[in-house]
Amino acid sequence: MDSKVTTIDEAISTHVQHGDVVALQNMATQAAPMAAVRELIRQEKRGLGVVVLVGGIAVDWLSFAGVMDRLIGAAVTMEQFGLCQRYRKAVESGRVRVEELSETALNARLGAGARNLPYLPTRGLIGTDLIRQNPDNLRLVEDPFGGPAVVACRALVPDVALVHAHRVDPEGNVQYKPTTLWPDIGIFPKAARKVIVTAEEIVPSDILRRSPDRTVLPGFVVDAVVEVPYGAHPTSFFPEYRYDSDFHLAWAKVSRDDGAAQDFLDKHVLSPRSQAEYLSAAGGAAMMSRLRGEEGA
Amino acid sequence: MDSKVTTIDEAISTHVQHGDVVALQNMATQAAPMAAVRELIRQEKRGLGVVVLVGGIAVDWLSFAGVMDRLIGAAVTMEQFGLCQRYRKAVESGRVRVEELSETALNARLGAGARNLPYLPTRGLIGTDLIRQNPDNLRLVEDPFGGPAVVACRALVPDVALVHAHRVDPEGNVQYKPTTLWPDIGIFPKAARKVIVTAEEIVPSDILRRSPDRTVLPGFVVDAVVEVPYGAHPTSFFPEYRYDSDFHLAWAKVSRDDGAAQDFLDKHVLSPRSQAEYLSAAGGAAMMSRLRGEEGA
Amino acid sequence: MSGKAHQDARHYTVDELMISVLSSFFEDGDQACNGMASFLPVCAFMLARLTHAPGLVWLASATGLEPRPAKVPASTLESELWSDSVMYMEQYGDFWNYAMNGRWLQKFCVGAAQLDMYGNANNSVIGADFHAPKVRLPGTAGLGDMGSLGKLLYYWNPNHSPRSLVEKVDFVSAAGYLGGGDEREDLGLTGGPQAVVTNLAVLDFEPESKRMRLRSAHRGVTVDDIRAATGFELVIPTDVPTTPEPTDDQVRLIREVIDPDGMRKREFRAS
Amino acid sequence: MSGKAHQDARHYTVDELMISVLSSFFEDGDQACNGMASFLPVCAFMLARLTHAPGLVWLASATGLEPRPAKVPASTLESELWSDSVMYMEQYGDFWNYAMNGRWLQKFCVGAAQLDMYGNANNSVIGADFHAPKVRLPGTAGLGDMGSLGKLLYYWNPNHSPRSLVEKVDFVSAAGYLGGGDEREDLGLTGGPQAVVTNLAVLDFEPESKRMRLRSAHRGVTVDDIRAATGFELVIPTDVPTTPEPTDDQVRLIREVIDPDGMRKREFRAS
Repeated sequence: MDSKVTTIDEAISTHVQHGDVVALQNMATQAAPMAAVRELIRQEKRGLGVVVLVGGIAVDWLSFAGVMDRLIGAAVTMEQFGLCQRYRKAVESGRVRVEELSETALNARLGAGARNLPYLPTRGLIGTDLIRQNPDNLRLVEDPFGGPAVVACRALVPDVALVHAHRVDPEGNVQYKPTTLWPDIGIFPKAARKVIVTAEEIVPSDILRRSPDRTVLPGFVVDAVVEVPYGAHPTSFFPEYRYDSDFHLAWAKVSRDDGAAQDFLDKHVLSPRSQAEYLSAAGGAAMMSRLRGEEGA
Repeated sequence: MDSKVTTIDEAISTHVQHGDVVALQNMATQAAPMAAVRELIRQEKRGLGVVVLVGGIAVDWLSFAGVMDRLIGAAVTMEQFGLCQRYRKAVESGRVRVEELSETALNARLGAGARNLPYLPTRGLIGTDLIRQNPDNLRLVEDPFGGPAVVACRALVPDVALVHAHRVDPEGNVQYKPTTLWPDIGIFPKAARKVIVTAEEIVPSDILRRSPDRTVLPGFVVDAVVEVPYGAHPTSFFPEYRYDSDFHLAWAKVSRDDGAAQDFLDKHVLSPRSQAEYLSAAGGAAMMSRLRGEEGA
Repeated sequence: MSGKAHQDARHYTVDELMISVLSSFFEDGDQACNGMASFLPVCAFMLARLTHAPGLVWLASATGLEPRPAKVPASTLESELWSDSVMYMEQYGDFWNYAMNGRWLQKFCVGAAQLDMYGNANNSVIGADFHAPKVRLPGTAGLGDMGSLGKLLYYWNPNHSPRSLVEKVDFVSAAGYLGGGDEREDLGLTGGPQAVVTNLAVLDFEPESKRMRLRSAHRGVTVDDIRAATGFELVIPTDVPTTPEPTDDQVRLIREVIDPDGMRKREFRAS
Repeated sequence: MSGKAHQDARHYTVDELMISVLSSFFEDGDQACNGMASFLPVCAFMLARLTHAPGLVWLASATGLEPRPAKVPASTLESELWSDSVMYMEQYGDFWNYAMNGRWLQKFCVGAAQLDMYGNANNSVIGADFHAPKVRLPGTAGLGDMGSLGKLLYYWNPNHSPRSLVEKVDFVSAAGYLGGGDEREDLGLTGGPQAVVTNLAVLDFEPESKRMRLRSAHRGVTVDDIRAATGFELVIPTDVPTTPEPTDDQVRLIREVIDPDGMRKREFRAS
């Protein structure tokens, strides 16, 4: 039970290699491990495949910065802040290749990966072009018992999963506060070969032992643990803080322009040398209290 | 959102028919919906198929009383109180037929039933005689992507699931107190056509809304709700009460003898006209405080 | 001119009309669930629950069961929407157990960038080359599943136009009636698109051919307006009724209780 | 007579010897988990954690991670055993995610009513007719899975006899090496039985033929004793070492800390 506590720099440089398939906790504007995402950009990782259920600003940045060259997922959008323009541009130019899956197909691919099965079936997406488009990973197969055909979804084992949590102990046991759990935590880290956990705080195991029913990921699957307060900013992290509207709007406003988008990334991703500097550039204490307060925490 | 609150008599007579496949929450000496089981015996249900992960005293009684004629499950035993002798005798005489499944195969059959899939695969039990023994429901199939073969486990949809919970609201939303959750609650009620919930207490929905993360079953799948304090006795129900050793030992002692076993059932199943009378016959307040106390609750 | 004056005198706006029509599809005992960017569906569910369908089960954002939000918040995928829920449903292991099953969550109310004459939906790409599309859309998300899982689908479209209602979608992200007739049924699929509620009309599907059909025209909109705004030949019945209008009470509930901040208007192009 | 005197002088009993041997198979970084009626495995895990393998990850009853029970309770499937855990793992959705994967929970320590010369296990039926067996055993439970999922299996058997160690099991509830040789490998199965620890000896499997082999005899037990108590021809090497005995410290830990109530002795027939 050695401690797995490290820095985000060390975690990403040790566990993420160029070309890896990286499973990224994410919804449109929710619960993304943004500190880890920024570190991928700072370290100039290249050729990553990114797995998301619904990608948001993280996918937009990773596309713009040239970190990723393929996406495996069900959707990419920042919801009320619009489509991810840099991702769109990268896909439309052919620079980022998309393997588009429905939610059950993505779940099935990762579920099979987690359980060491060659595939899991779904009855979703029958009749769509998504199957024809993806013969390497989706195949219509007969039911051996004479029932209806199913779509076999080939196992997907990401090289590494990046997740953000409320708290984690030094051995990597992960807890969330009472909240809705996004699907990512249900399957992404179980399917991946390695798991990097960033958390709002690192706590002694004894704290977790007071509520063992809230632990959602056992330490034995976790490789690195990093404390990053506000590690999901600018996405929301219920019940701690909501998404940063101003930040998202600012990015949406500049993202179509190459120079302005690069300036934004310089200011918010490349220049800050620590989480504290990042938070300061993003509005500091005033921003943090606004995001907590509006949540009514 | 009509109330689903009813009596155990009414719940069983309305929702369980002769010949039904009944999924029964159960481990060797844990968390069985025993009030519902006793009602099945009192109402002289016949020809039931019983689905268990690990059956205990409930299966022994249902076998002895002639209620069940087939078992679908992974094991039947009362652990430290020995094998279930009446179940053994019924199987050895050919009166109860067993479909024996490994845990992953049972989970896969029920998981497919819940998800409306014709089957789900497992890589468990390859090489065992369990596959050869069960060609109707287990079939070795090729992986369409060229990987290893899997065992396709045919969907199982029980007619009704019986579960016991800590608390439930009148609409059927089910909560457990912080405890380990047995696999049954994870899949049995989701796969079944109907669900009967007995609970230590029925509470207003507003109580559940204080901890929505602890609700494990949505009301829309539940058909009947019955309040039954100590409804799992003589099995344990953490963290409320532990299994009743004396009761299990008493049954184990008489169970090989037809007359003595019948006397036991008369006293504990057929005679009591209410849960209060049942508890009184089983030792009353002294028994209850012993089972709570030993748990250190 | 008199038509225009007439329109101005209405006690409701088109978003409120669409919400009222959508709400009529959801009844006591149904289970409904919303995804992201779904202000109209959320308003429709909330309206149904406050009026004719108090027993409509609502699973907000596929996670919060029977929530009691104060109002529609600025996102339909954020915690304000599922405040005071009776259950948080985990999505991977739990939600899809129910959603994959035709028995639960039977009705879905969704939008799509393109819909074609047989109700096939496209949220993936505009253009012929999937790997270098003219426009990369958000992606199919859960809709690609719902189209095949026996659900009854109710589409909403705030911009009825030849670009959004096309003869053939560039990419089938969610199955409708495929090539029409029995094609969907032959694949073993049940359910399917039931209606499309737009800013001009309510559309449904002709039972045999499965071609999209005009069911009613909103007040002040002519059949010719609708024809001109549709990218394929609609089935037009002899009699085209006027879409039932929202009641005063419905309008009041939408404006004062459900969506006082007007989030529902975000989906409509400035006009 | 001197042998008997010798035996009496021992500082340990056979259950303690077996626990000591079993514990030696579990190391730092391994993940171990117990099922019901598993007093010897639980004692072995607890002993390993207190001695050579403090970093052995223990998932009590497949539900409680890293528990700190005061002692072995009267059941290995009850809450006293997983008291003070760092995680409660839900079994259907969660535990099997890990257990089906060869990377986690690699080692299992289990009992079986019958084991055959190739390590196939039977917990299902004694007799030829599955539907009218001579004896209905409890059933395969999770063992039928573990035998095929790439795990390393460590069997314990408190009653080494021709009835429990048979030439061919009546029913294969859990895969061992099947018919021996490459048969298991040919089915794509990795892992398999590694050792059988009985009240008389430690057995393992000859690497080529996969036949069960005598690895060591417990002190005071002769090779002939073992031959006579085994229902098939064991592979017997030229030199048969004596099974390493538990240290004083191990015995003290078992008796005073781990299992002061002697639950471990329940599995042994009165003798």
